[in-house]
This record gives sequence, structure tokens and C-alpha cells, in this order.
Amino acid sequence: MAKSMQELYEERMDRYWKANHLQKPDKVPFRPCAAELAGKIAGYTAQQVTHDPDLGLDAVVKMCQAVPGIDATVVNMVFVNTSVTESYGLKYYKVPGIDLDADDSFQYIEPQTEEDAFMKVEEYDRFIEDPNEFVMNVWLPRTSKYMVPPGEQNTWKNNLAWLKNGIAIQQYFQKLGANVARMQTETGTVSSLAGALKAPFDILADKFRGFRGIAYDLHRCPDKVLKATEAVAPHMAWNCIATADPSRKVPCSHWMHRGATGFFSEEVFEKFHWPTLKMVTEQIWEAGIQTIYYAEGKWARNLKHFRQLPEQSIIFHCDKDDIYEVKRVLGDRFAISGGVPNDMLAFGEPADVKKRVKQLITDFGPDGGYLLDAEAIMQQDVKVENFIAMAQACEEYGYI
Amino acid sequence: MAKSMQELYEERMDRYWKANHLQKPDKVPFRPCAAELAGKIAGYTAQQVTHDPDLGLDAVVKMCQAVPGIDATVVNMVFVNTSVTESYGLKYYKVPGIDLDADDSFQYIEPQTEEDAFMKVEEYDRFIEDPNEFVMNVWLPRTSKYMVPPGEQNTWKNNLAWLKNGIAIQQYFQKLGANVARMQTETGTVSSLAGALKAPFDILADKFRGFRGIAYDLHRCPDKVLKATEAVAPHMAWNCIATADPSRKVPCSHWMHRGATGFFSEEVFEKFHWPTLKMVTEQIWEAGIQTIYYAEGKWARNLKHFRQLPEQSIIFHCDKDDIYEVKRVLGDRFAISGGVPNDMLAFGEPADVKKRVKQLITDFGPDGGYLLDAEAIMQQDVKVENFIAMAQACEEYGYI
Amino acid sequence: MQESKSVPGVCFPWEEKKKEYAEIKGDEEVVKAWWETYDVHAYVHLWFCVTGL
Amino acid sequence: MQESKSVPGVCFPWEEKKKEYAEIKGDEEVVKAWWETYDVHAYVHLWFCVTGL
Repeated sequence: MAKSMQELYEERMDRYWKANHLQKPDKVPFRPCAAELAGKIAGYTAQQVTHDPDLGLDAVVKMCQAVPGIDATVVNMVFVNTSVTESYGLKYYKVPGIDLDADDSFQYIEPQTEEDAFMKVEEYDRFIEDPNEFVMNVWLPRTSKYMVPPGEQNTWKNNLAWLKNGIAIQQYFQKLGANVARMQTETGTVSSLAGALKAPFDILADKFRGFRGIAYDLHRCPDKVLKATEAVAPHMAWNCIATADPSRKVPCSHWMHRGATGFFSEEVFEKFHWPTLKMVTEQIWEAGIQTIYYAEGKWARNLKHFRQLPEQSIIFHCDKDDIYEVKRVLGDRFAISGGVPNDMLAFGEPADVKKRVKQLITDFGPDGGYLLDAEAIMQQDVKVENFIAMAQACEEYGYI
Repeated sequence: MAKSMQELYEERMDRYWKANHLQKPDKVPFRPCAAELAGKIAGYTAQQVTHDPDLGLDAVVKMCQAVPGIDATVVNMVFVNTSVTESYGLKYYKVPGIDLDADDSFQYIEPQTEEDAFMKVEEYDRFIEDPNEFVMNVWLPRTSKYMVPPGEQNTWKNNLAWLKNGIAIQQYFQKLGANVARMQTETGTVSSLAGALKAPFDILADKFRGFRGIAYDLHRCPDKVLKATEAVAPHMAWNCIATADPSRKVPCSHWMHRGATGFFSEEVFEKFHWPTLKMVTEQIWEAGIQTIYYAEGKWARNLKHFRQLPEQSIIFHCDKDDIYEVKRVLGDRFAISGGVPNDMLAFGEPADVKKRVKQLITDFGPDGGYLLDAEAIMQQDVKVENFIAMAQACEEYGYI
Repeated sequence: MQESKSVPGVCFPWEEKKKEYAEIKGDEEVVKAWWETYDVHAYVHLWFCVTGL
Repeated sequence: MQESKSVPGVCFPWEEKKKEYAEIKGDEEVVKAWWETYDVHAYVHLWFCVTGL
């Protein structure tokens, strides 16, 4: 008799949990991070999955129905819903279907000058004193076409923008929750993460000062950069824990940017990036939650630092690093994921993909603590047949 | 075999629908409007049911469980949730547990002077030109401790108040929807109404100008009062239809205030109150929705006007009028509800209540088009045993 | 009947919002539909404060 | 570690809000709990804009 969705879900949750906790499940779990690819499978444009929250979430359910063998996946890997951001006038995206063609992926526009930065270099002290005050009164108004900071002349567009922010984000949260339930009941698939984290240094670099700004600041005001990471860290931890899985079964996710080895020296990583990231990760772990370190780019030189974290506190996702090297350095302490190159998924053939999956499973499966995924988030360039091949190969070879 | 909740619900919905549409159902439906009384039955204070949206809604479900025989009831007869209104600083309530004892009912505070009015007499033209602009930019900011109108210096409390308004009301709407579903699945009870309406004249009198203000305005600027009712009427109709039951099975509700015969002359009613109320009721009826005319106070002199409305377009709820006279004047065109005096429910005995219910059912039941209810919304002064007697008597005598 | 400038269900009309965009490269209906969705919600909130609170 | 004035999860502290009331005649915990509920939600919205959008 066919398994019920509930049985399938529990089987997959067990598999996912065990692999995340360095154990050997019955099968290597397939845990893809499929963004615009889900829309491609469901028949929706990038504009539709990015701008229409119902279709964006529906695409993931349709993907789970169309491609058997997905154990766990991200309910909103297209994590920005641009109709929500447009409702309150957010400035920093190029939106598919508006600024970009309907089949392009959304893009983050980082201000390029000190003048345009969402936080000015002279504002470090205010930020350090009270990051929440800064976000509410300075940062958010600056990122919106309509919002007005305190002290300036108010406008109707300002009032409406805050109202719409409240309504639209609240509705989006509810849609997310409903879709996690839909994935479970209609497809037996686990929502692979809940609660998002950024490293304090990353959030400062990405959203407040920009990469250029922070690069200069490391020389002109290094103490302030450090204090700013320390001031914002408790907010990062608190938000991640508050929005994490209440049952503590699935991990939160840490999308890692500027700690990759191409951006800054090891000294910068050690001094500015790692201490607060470590602290935040430990706080989250103390709250009973694992963190997926989704390490975009190359991290080889910095891998050794992660060994300082409590065993099983993270799952390390490998992008451009040699996954065999990652396994050697971190595999005794943390589960690892990744291993299928996105180039292969975009330009290769199903046979290539199956061969790669078989190899990964053969090499990592017997130890446990391995989850099959592409190297990076899968967008519309991934061939659907290659994605299906990935799932099929995991079903075929994964029970070892 | 016991009926499933779904069967019970369908039976009750059929009964409710037929009575509303002047037909004779299998039983006279019991459709109480229980506010703080629900909390009393559930064991919650007025503060709890008014301030805590979860307990307020839970109280109604508990009441439906505790008192068998409720065919349809209002999911939130304590219609104001004061934690929502406090979140954005609404000024015009006395709140149980804050300004009032925990067991008092919330009270609306109407500004008593022209200076304090939420709309000034010289603002009629602006209101008439664009009521939505007025609500957004003038009225709502004036009703909130924190909100700032356009043109004035903005504050952080203003921005936060709009954000919280968006979040809190959105969440409240979702809780309402969830509780309507809960009433159905856990107790088989019909949510008796959806979509609220006020008469254009009432909304002007209650929320914008105040009773004193409008009384003067009828003499100093009668044309503007009339134009204001005409300007706001389309918004009343639109909102009622937009928030009505999508299936069109249950009516919307019109809580009737200043058209009662104690407040203004018949001439005022005919000229200022009735034309736009009639228009709005007809528009709602054209959209497929009945309106409960919940006629608070005495309406005898004005009853005849309601005969102009399309047959079955309203259900007339009788408060202080002689229900036999109401039946005589309107009973051939519209269903009627009410008939059990709140004084009797507060100070009488179950035997009195049963006798009254039996009489009402005997007199009105055979024709159909009658729904059992108290005269007015039931608050904490109603004795629980009298409410139970009402339900029991309806079960006992109602199948005629 | 008095003519009023405000249209029920609208706070910030799409025609005004659209002027902010140099071009809409994809399906305008999708952008319009969601702008209006949240705009209607804002309108309903405002009038819920008037009639429901 | 740098000490910061802002407390995670708080935009408008209950201690400040409470000063608006001459008296709280009933159960203060109910009033406080719901004030903080919506305040936390506002905080989460603000930081969702920072980390999630």
C-alpha cells in the first residue's frame, strides 16, 4: 500500500534530522535549494514566482509533486517577494517584469557611493548606540521611496507605506506558514529551514555600509566596525531564534557572503567577521537550533575556524570549495551538503549528473552526515531533466 | 447515531438561511448576539474578552459548546479588540481593565466639543471632496495618540503606529476567519454575519462630527450634511460588500443608531438618514447580500420607510419596539428577530424566559421568517441560566 | 448625488504608481494586480477603523 | 563586548507605554502581554526588512 503523506513526511523528517545530526539515515536526503527553477518546473516565469507570492509558493509545491524524491526543500527560495517590497516602495531591487525581463532573477542594487549609502560613515555611533532605533528611524526610511524619517515633514505616502509594510509582510508570513503545511500535507515534503541569519559583519556590509564602504571603514574606523558588529549581533540572534522552527527540528539558515576568501584577508575574517558570527551561532545552538552555513563562494582558508563551534551546531553547505577537503576538515564535527556543480546542472546531461550523485553518495553516504544538493541555489538556468536526474539518482543510489 | 459537526452545521445553515429569507425552517433558529455574556459563560472577564483577541474569540466557541441549540451567532460580538486599538494608540475607548474595571464593558467616548471633534465643521468640503483622503490624512491621525497627519513633523511613534495598525488588524482578521472555521468544525455553529455597515448619517454622527456636532450642523449647514452622507455612502457599501461572506449565505449587519425615533425628527430621518441608507442597502442587496437591520432603540415611526426596500433584502431586528407591531408592518416583506427583553434575561427567572420564548415561537413560528434573539446585545448582566433557558425553550418549542 | 473624488477601494491609484516606472518590461497585469491587492487591503484597514472600531 | 541601548524584540518599551495610563484598573499582565505582542511583531517586521529582504 502506498505511504500516506504523513508517513512519507515523517520518514523524510527522520532522514533529514539524522543527516543534519551527523547520523546515517536510511537514505541520503535530497535537500535542494531551488529558486527560479521551481517556477520553471511549475510553468511560471521568474516575474510570477518573484512578484506573485501565491504563485511563488505554489511553484515549490508543484515542484515537490512533479519531482518525486525531494526530502526537504526551501518553501521560499525566491526569498524576496517583490510585490511586498513594492507595496512600501523598497528601492534596492531590480524586479523581474519591471526593471528586468520577466525571466530574469531579481537583483540587489548596492549603493555605490558614500552619498547613496543607507548608512553614512559618520552614523556608526548612532548605529552602535541603538541598532533598532537606527533601523526604524534611519535605515528603513532611506531604503523606501515613500517613508519619511522622524523630524522631517510627514506625507500621506509615508503613513501608507508603513501601513502596507505591516499588512503585506504579515500576509506573507501567513502565506509562508500555510505553504509549509501544504508541502507537508500535499507532498509529504519537509520545509528544510526556518529563521534566517546573516553574519553581523555581512549585514553591516550588505545592507548598511555596502562593500565599498565597509572596505574603506576597515581602515578609517576599524574599532567602530567591530563595535557595530557587536551591537547588531544580539539582534541577529534574537530574530533568528524568534522566527525559527518552534519544534526545533529543522535548522535555520545562514547565507554567508563577505567572509568568503575572495573578499577580505584572513586577518579581517578573524577580527571582524568570525567573533560575532561564532557568538550568534552559539546562542542559536543554545536555543536548540542548528544553523546551515550556506557558504557561498570559496571558504577553504577559513574552514578551520568553524571547528571551534559546538559539534553538530551547524550543517556546512559547500559551494565552490572542494567538498572532499571540506569533509576532511569539518566532517567529523558537522554534516555537510552540496557537491553537484551548477554548471553541470545547466550545461551537462542527466548522465553526468547521475554519475556525480553516485560518486558523492558512494563517498559520503556510508558515514552519514551528508545531504545531497547543488553547489549553489538553483535558478532558471538549471535544466529540469538534470534536476530530475539528481532526484532519481538519489533514490537509486541513496539507500546505502 | 449522533450528527457529525458538518451535518449539524448544514442543518443549522439551512434553518438560518430559510428564516432569513421569510421561509419556514424545520425549527425557529436561535441566533443570539452574545457579547460579554460569552465571556461570562467561558469564565473570562470583560477585560479578557475585550483585550485578548484569542480569549475573546475562544469565549464564543466555548459558549457554543456549553449551550447546545445555538444555531448561529456572532463570532466577535465584542467587536472591538482593545489590544489592537491600543497598539496604534486609539483614543476613543474606555478600555476594560485599563480605564474601567476588568468586568465592565468597553465604552465609546464621543468628543463633546467642537474643538475636540474628529472632524471640524469647516472640514465638510474636504470630507465631501474625498472621504478616503479625509479618513487617511485627517480622521485616523486625530483618533490616535501617536499618528501624525501629512504636513506635520513626523515622529517615530507615528511610523510605528501605522506599522502596528497594519500588523494588528491583519492578524485580527486572520483570527476572525480561523474562529469562524473553528465554530463550524468544533461546534457546528453558523457565523451569523459578515461585513459591517453603518448608515452614512450614523457614521458621520458617531465617528466624525459627534451627536452634538451633527445636531447643530443640521441647522447651520444642512446641505453639507446631506452631501457628506452622499459622499461617504459608496465607501460604506463598498466596504460592506468587500468584507461580506463570499458565499453570500449569511447577511451583513447594520448597527442602527441615530435614526431611532428618540434622536431626530421624522423630517430629519427622511431627508438626511434614509436616502443614503436605502441606497447602500439596495447596493448590498444587488451584490447578493442581505442586511440585518439591528435597530437599537425604538424605530416605530420610521418602520414604514423600510417597506420601500426590496423584499427579503433585510432582516429587521427589533429592540425596544413592540415586536408584534413590527411584524404587522414589515413581516410580509422581511424576516424579523428579537423579542426577549434584556431586563428579563438580567432580572427574571428561567421560567419567565421559557414562557416568553414559547409565546414568541407560537405567534411567529408558523409563518416562518422569525429568528429568536434577545432585544439587545447580551452583556455580562444576562444570567447564564436565563440564556440556557432561551436555548432550551427554542429546542423544546421551536419545531413547529 | 454628490460626486466625490475618492474611489472606493483605492488609496494610491495604480495610474499614479505606474508613473514611477520608466518601463514595465514584463507582464504589467501582475504588477498592477499586486499593487492593487495591497492598496485595497490598506483601504479596508482604514475603513475598518471607521466602521468597525 | 559593546553595550547597546536597544533590547532585541523591543521597539516601544512597555515601561514607556505604561506611563500613558493614569491607572490600570484590571489585570496589568493582560495589557502588557498584548502591548508586547504587537511590539515584538513590529520589531520582527523591521528586522525582516534588514535580514530577509
